[in-house]
Amino acid sequence: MTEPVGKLIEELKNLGGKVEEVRGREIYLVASRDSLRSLAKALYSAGAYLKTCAGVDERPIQGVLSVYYIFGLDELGVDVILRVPVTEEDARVPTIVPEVPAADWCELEARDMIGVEITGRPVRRLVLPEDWPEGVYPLRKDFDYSTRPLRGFRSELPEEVGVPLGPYHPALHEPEYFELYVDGEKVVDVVYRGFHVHRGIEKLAESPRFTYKQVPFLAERICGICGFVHSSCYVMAVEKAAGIEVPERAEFIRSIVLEVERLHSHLLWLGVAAHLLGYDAGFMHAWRIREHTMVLAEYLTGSRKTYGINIIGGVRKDLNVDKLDKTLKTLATVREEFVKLAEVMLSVPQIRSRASGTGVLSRFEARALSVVGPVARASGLYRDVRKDYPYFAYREVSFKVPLYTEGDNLARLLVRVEEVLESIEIIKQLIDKLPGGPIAVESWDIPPYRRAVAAIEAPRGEDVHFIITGVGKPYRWRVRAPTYQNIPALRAMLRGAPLADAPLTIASIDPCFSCTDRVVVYDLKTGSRRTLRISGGVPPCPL
Amino acid sequence: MSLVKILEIALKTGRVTRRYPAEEPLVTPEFRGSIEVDPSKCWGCGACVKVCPPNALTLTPSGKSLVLEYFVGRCIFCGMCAEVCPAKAITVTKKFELASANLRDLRSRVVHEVLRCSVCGTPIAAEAEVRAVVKASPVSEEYAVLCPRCRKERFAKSIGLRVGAPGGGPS
Amino acid sequence: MLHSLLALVAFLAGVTLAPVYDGLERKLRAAVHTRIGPPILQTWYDLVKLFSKELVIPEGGSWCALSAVLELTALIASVALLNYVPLAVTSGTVGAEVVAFIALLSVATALTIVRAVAQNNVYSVVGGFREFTLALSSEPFLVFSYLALVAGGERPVFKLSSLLILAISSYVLSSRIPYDIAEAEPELSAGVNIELAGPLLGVATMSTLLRRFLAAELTALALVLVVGFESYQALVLALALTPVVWVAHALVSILLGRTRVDMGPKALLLTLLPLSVVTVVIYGLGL
Amino acid sequence: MVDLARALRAIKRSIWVYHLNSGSCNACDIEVLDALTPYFDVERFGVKLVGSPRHADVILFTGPVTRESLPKVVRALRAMPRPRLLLVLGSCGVGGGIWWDTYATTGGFSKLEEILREQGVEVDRVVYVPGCPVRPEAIIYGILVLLGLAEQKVREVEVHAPGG
Repeated sequence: MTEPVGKLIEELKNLGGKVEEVRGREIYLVASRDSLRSLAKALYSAGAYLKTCAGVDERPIQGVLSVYYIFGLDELGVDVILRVPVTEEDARVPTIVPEVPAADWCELEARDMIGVEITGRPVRRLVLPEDWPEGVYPLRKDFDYSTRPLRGFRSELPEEVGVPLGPYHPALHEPEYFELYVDGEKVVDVVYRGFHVHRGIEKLAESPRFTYKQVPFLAERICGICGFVHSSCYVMAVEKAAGIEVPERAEFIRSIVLEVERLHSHLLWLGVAAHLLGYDAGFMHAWRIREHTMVLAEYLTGSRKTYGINIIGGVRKDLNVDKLDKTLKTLATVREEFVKLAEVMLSVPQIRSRASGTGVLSRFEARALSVVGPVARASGLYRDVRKDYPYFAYREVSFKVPLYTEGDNLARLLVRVEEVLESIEIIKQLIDKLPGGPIAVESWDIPPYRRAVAAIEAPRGEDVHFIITGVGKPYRWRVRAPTYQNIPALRAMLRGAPLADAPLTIASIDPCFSCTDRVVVYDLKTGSRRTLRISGGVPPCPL
Repeated sequence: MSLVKILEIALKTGRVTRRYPAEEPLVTPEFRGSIEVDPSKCWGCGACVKVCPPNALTLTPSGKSLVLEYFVGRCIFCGMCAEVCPAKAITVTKKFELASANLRDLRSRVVHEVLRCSVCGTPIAAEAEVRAVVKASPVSEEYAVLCPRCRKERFAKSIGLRVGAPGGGPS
Repeated sequence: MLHSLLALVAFLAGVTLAPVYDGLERKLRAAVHTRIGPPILQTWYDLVKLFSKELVIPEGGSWCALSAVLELTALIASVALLNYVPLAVTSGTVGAEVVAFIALLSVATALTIVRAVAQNNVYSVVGGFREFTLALSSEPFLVFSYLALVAGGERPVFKLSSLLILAISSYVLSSRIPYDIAEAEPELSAGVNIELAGPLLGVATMSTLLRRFLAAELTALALVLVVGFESYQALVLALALTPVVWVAHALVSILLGRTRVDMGPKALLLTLLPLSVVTVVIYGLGL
Repeated sequence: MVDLARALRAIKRSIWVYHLNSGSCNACDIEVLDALTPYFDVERFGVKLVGSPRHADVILFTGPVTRESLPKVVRALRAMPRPRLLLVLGSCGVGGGIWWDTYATTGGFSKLEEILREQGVEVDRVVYVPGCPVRPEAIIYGILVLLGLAEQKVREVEVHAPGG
């Protein structure tokens, strides 16, 4: 434990935190709800950012409901996890939003899912559908995962969704929407509504249907674009919790596939961004180049998407000379073609003029909102899990983290363009250094009630998985996808900006799948409601 | 004026479209398509059913038989079933042309005869599984056709122990 | 009589060929995208399908249907008139045909906006508004340059600069990228067409195609007139040049992205207004 | 009454599709988009992605129908003119997918079909396309099967394991 970390822990102890456990780079503290806010404040002023919070029903093991707050201190490379236990009868915790704005969503989610009331802030339902019955909390252990409470079928949409098309957009997208409040042509506020993609994944993983072995396949389906990130993050969390040593070769293979996934994802985004700006040639060419990476992914893993090669303790598919050869060839092609395309795209006048100076997120706001990934890096925040908390084989490679300070849509675009090139270099280095040996451990044992936090740099930013191990399956598995962290930043980007920039700005955070979404526009002056269909925008890597 | 370069790129690249279905699809040798269960090899043991994440494979008793059903409509094409199958009865094919106008055609079944305990008649397992067990291990046929309870009883008797009351099962 | 017959033949060719030219455009776009693209007749297939569908009157009711049909009628009439003008009108005069042509074109634009607003859908209303701003910033210049070319007499520099204005403003008339903002698919779904289905959508599609045909033929005709051809020589040449101009328009649209509703009209005004002033000065100088 | 054969003939050369996502993971959705791009280019069959269900001849349906999306899905389907032709894509849509029995989903298209019937929204023809995700060629093949331009290859199979 380094000195600054020790000092911080001392300070936290003085504020009422009790050290429960120190495991590797994770420090677990338990705190009462009275000391929560001062602890959160101290952590935030020490440079921490909130990775996520999670409600856990710990009644069967400790007789309490707990809320976990996971703080990352990226400069020190450690995580501080605060646990606040409350009794079922008096299930209340104070909000930490005034100290830590990034806690907005996860507090509401904990309220929805395990029924802990959050005091001191306005609350609303976030994740569960509006017709979900009161007092039924899916993540409580006494709730059966397959219960489908009677449906008060709403054949009509709520009034504000006045357009008959429902929240659906032309170019692919998920059914989500934002509400934009405008004063004339200026955006005043933004509220995200939706979670149409809530499929009950966290609950399903702890249901009788699943075992540790099967969850990677479930994790991969959290998101069809960055699924491998999720399965990697899950296995990493379990391996960390159980102390399983993964063979080096497996770590390299995982890293290679993660970067291949980043390539496909960034190329996909660039294509969609071009399409949103009416430049379809850019879309077609970006996706043509992307197709090389899709074919490569299938050749390496057996599937174009949802690769299905992650297992606890390693991977299922080895790489041979042919595959490595094909990978290098594909990378050369992609690199050559991508450089040319990027030059062309950036010379299209409409792309330049509509991306620069729009959707600005300042460095200060970026930090306050704990944004991650290209969104953070475009706002001058040097934050990349691959550097801050090196995992798998990323210690073995050198690469540049693109950093821009403008914080506008163009900066986010340029970050991604550079990352494509960096990813290609990373894969080349990994192949160069690929060690021999087995690709998975022979057998493993996972003791129950161990905890671990794992983080991986997804194409959209930091993906966090928190696990409490159980018997044969996770006791609690919390997933925080990067978009979950970035969507609230849209408020800062859109507020005060012209309405016309909203589509691109929403797409610029690469919300899981950038596609079009609907926006409900409230005119505060006249009180009237308009509905605008805009492009870009969609949900957090859905849960 | 580098935006005109897109024409240069297009000219150099030509047309990349695969004329599927007239031409071969863009499938690599590693692709995992739907699975096939070889009924002559399948034991009906259910190892695949236990590992299948979406429950696309199910093993259900139906009358005198045990039915292994594969519903490709829910399959996630992970291939774990083929990996765990002790009889190597499952192969992962490259088939992806699975479109169907009804759900019925997406189901395939292997029907196993159920072996009943030769003493009390309780269903034990699929006949094929029992045969495989007999073949693989030195369990005598005499024991293999008994349910666990009767097997225990007979074993106890054979080594001269009395279990439970005379004529009754173990308590 | 002969003139009218010739104009009629030209008009029929135009109406039949517009969807084919569109097919050509789609094929060209596909080629730039490195893909095969649809058959050349694809747009005809689309239209035939749309007209074979059941007639559904959209939410906006008969107003919407009526304006869509009237808009197409106005456009058909203007195509016919456009072909008639070089035959009937002697150079240097503005006849009733010219005035009628201009009036019909403006009526068609107005009807698009009526149709958009009548659909009673937010997206189509926004699309209609966008159409309006675009029309405001380009159509006056189209009229100005067209009149200048028809009635400008022997002033080569003046004609050339009018041709430039006409080329730009007729491109805007074709509602292609970057100026397709009224029906921008990713932003407004289908904007002004959102509630239309079946035959009415076919009518609206045909209107768009005829606008594109007009835009191409206008430019081609202007080019021919500037070079010095007259009467049916001019007409035949212009008709032959139309697909060339159409393809040129297509190419421009393939290379560019979509403008923003507040940027596009402004940029247009900033280009066309000074250009028109210069043109008037040139006229004054007698060049 | 809808004359299905006639309707299918009418759209043989011009198939306008609308993509409807009922809470899928995006993998099928990006494959739908991918089918438009150079390597697969569904436009060569006259397939065009449209922005409104009113313009659609066929709906490409993805996702397990989450509880939250259900009313909106019903509404979008209702906006589609008859005949309603659907291509249900991916293991979520076809069989509910890996989350077929959770509290937050409805369990795929077969359950949705019941609800649609209750709501008086009739569907004229459905073709199911399994895949996780459906690859672009599978989507193309599905469209051809829907239009009757390709033979369905899968059949229900029931084989008895050889007896001892």
